[in-house]
Amino acid sequence: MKKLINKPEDVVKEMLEGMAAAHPDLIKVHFEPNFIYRADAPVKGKVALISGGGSGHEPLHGGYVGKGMLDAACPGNVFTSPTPDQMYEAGKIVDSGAGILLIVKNYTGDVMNFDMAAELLKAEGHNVESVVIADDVAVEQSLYSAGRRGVGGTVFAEKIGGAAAEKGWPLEEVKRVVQKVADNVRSIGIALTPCTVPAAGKPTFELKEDEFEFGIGIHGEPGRRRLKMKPADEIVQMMMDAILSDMPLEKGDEVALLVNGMGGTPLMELYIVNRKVSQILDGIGVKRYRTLVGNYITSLEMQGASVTVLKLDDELKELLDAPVHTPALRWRT
Amino acid sequence: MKKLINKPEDVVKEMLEGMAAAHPDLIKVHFEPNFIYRADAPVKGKVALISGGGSGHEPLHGGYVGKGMLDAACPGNVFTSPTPDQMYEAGKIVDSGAGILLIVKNYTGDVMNFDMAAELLKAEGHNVESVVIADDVAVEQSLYSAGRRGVGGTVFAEKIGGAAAEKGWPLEEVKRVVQKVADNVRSIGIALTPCTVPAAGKPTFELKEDEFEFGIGIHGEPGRRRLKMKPADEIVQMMMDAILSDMPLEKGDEVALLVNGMGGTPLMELYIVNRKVSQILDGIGVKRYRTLVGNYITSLEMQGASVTVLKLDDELKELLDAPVHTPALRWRT
Amino acid sequence: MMYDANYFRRFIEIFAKYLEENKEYLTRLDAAIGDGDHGINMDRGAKAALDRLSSTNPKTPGEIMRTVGMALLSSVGGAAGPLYGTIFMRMSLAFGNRDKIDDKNLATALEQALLGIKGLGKAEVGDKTMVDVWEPVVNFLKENIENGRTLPEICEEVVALAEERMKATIPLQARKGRASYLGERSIGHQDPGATSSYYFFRSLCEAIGGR
Amino acid sequence: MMYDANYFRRFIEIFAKYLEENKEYLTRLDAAIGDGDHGINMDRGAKAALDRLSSTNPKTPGEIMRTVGMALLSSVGGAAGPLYGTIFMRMSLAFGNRDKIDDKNLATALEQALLGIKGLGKAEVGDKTMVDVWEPVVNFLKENIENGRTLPEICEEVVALAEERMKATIPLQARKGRASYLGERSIGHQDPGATSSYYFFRSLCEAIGGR
Ligand SMILES: Nc1ncnc2c1ncn2[C@@H]1O[C@H](COP(=O)(O)OP(=O)(O)O)[C@@H](O)[C@H]1O
Ligand SMILES: Nc1ncnc2c1ncn2[C@@H]1O[C@H](COP(=O)(O)OP(=O)(O)O)[C@@H](O)[C@H]1O
Ligand SMILES: [Mg+2]
Ligand SMILES: [Mg+2]
Ligand SMILES: [Mg+2]
Ligand SMILES: [Mg+2]
Repeated sequence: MKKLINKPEDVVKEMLEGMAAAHPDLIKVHFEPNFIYRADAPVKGKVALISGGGSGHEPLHGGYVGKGMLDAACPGNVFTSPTPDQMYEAGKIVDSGAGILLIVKNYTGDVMNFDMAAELLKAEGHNVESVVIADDVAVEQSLYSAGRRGVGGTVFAEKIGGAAAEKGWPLEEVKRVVQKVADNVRSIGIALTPCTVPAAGKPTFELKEDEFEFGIGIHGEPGRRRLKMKPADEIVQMMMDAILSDMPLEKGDEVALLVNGMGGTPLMELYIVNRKVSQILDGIGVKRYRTLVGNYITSLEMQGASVTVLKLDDELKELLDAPVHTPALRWRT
Repeated sequence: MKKLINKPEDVVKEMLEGMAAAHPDLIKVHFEPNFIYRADAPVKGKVALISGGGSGHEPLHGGYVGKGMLDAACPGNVFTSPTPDQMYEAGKIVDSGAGILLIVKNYTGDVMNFDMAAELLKAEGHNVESVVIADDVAVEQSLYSAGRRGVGGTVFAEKIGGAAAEKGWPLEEVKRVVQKVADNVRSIGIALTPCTVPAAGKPTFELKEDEFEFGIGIHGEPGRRRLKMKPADEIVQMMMDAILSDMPLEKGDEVALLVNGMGGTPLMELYIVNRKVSQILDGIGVKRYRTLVGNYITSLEMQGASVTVLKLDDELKELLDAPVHTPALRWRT
Repeated sequence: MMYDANYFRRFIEIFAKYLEENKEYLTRLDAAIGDGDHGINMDRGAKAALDRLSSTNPKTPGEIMRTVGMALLSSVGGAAGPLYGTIFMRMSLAFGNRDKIDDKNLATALEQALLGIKGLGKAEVGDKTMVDVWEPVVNFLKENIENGRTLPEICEEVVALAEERMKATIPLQARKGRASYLGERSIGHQDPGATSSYYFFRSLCEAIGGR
Repeated sequence: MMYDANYFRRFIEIFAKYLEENKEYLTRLDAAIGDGDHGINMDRGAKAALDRLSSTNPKTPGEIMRTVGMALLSSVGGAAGPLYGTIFMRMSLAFGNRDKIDDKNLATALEQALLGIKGLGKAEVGDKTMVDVWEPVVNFLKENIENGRTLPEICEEVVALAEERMKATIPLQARKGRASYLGERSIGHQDPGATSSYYFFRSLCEAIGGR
């Protein structure tokens, strides 16, 4: 394991210090328990959005704290859900009285830790709601599992929910629109290489030179299937087949696209992926309303990519386009 | 070599197609010769900025085409300077009559190819000037070499020059301010892993598990020295020593920082680097006016980082902060 | 039999030692079908618990369990954090402020802990989770203690049963937790949480020897 | 001796063949002290030149050289693109629209090409670049041809000299081009551009055999 780090046990703390140093105008960082919050929190009259999860997925979630997106992000240890005290303390700081929406990626650990935090906050009189994101179509038999994982769709959920909250919508309305994103978004990921959790020091799995993993999550875990390496276009076709067979899109529908790198993939390759994704959608007459290409939700230095498709309506389009100003996402401001 | 590509010989073309599909509102792509140009080019009365270089450094340069930055970017093959016909054809399309500024990274090949293009354009009556960026302090004896390489400073040169051009400054003035950036910017890079040019299929060098390269450029080439692996803080201290000993900054000076990933480095590690960079600058009383952390100028999937420090004055600050809207850099618009 | 605060401290110390010694083993098990952090998380949690115990020095069994539970809740994270946190919190509640715990109290407390895990995680026996160890072991303890036997008398059987149930997770396909995402690929691997649960019961039993 | 269009076509074909065969070798040399693309670039360029020759079918030696030069300029890129492009463009200019080229014309054209490389790249002998092959070889050709010898007569000596000067780049420290960034680490490696230049002169000589 070769990494630009000091001690494995310090990576999260030192990353947070580095973030605080880079973005003092946008965010503040609280230590023990760890969370990142809007520099201007609490924002009067605004529903507070809190998300979080294991570290190692940067820029998710800390990079999305700021105007028009999250009010706080709670980073756990690398690939490990945060603990309830993080969300609890963050909630106390960012709730302006308009209530808190927790955006939770669907992992047993995340759900349990966020639920516990919600109980603690409710016990102190905070109005708390949650939406669970479960967009990973790689998890086929979701009845016989912990349900689908939350992956790339989370980025859209945070962006769109953040825009709704920024407009001053009440908690139920913000929750409704985030749930709408959750219901209309699908993702799938693949990996060419594994990644190494600093504290573990070894990759979570091994892959031969001519193999790739199909249907991975974002925690360096093996995917659903290990397959022989193929040209990008064939891999993308498999990915899009998995998404489109789960999400019947019709000619004329509009979508937002996220062609996401897992952390170690050159942007060149992501654009090559986007080329084929776009060709496939164009082929079935689906309109690409907006496309993001880059590292938005990652697995440390893993080489691989995921594709997320969000079906849009006018409400979602307007909220997606609304101003946002965070360390990792910024437009119209 | 495992990459999300189709045929190695098609990577640049397919990347460009993927970029065109992702950003139709911002850029257009011309094939044979290949270049990316502003969707609204030529912009009346505005000096046209053209840059370019080998591919594999994405988002540089194509990701910086748009309002407030470049008018055209000419991508060569992977790590290979573009050919004169690319800049020549791009120049003919983007010059509105206010002249062309070529921003050239200092590599023998880039300089020669851009010079040839300049000759061709001048012969047709275009007003053409160039600024060469040579900010890499790893190249110590620049008298006995091809001079310093152009690396991270190029991002600031393109941003600031683009802002000046967008304001309608005349060619000499845009050139002057880009030259000012070139004179006041320093960079240094390190690599933990090599990278693989698709057409070569093999990494350009090999590194042991406990080694890193100090003083690399951006072409997957070996650096000045191969050293035993160290904690991030020690590596960053060496990097900052190299920069600061070349660039005497005084207490109270203000700088823009770029903590850049080489393509395969997790954002977490870049923030850990930024933590130490910031501590060192704070320690000598230098003010960090603005910090960019992320993949801005890369070497395919290489793991490593570079640090760029630009000394600012009021003019540079204003231009740095001016609105920009490109695929990879966007603010205040 | 009565178990005082010292017994429960020893239990925690032994559990922490097992988790430290088997940090890599548990992590390797989790890497195969999960995300490779179970050993790291549990070891970090156990160390936080020991720290908290030595800095706050709780006096009763119930306080000890609460201290450990809070420490685990705020340091383990992941699925195991809330699950183990709940185990200790539930046991603390069941112990109340008694100075000494008898076998019946202990059986009740463990039963409460099992209910806590199942309430939180919704897993059933056969889902390839820690419940696969907890449910049979707690049932065995409860039955035997109701029939008048004491923990020291049945210790060997408890450890053997825990080990057997731990190994019995190997051929199962996971239906809960992260391993369930692997579908059939989760078959053939031992569940990490079932394994740390085996160390839990083994530590509970070994702590008796140190009396 | 007179060299017609066929001779120059053959020269290009042989040069292209060497570049194709030694694509990996040249790339490996460039990976050691540069960026590992010289073989790939030159091979791509040579193929573009052959394509352009067969599609436009130029008739005179000068047109052939111009066609090749333009093809290299717009397909090779890097440092080698302008350098080799200039070589062929300068030779084309020196040939003018003659149907046949004599030894004196050839020597003059190569001298012009050398001046072109040096003007563009500012490298001197000893800087570990293609100039290390070009300057001694062109001087040798010029002198001998002025003394009345012909290319076929001195061919073996030309190839041997080119090879010797190519190898003589090994112990040098690069002072121009990408390899110069390596400082002392460039010592001990053969310069890729000097190596492709050796194939240039070897092809020029071998083309005679095919007359
Ligand atoms: N729903 C659940 N009910 C009971 N135990 C569970 C459940 N989900 C996961 N577990 C246990 O948690 C263990 C994994 O813990 P850990 O690796 O620390 O958490 P994570 O999966 O969040 O990384 C599994 O081996 C399993 O025994
Ligand atoms: N200034 C120069 N003058 C002459 N030859 C040069 C000069 N710079 C580089 N070269 C030659 O170019 C070769 C490298 O070519 P190539 O690898 O194709 O270009 P690049 O360095 O741009 O990748 C070197 O081996 C050297 O012989
Ligand atoms: Mg985990
Ligand atoms: Mg090159
Ligand atoms: Mg785990
Ligand atoms: Mg080269």
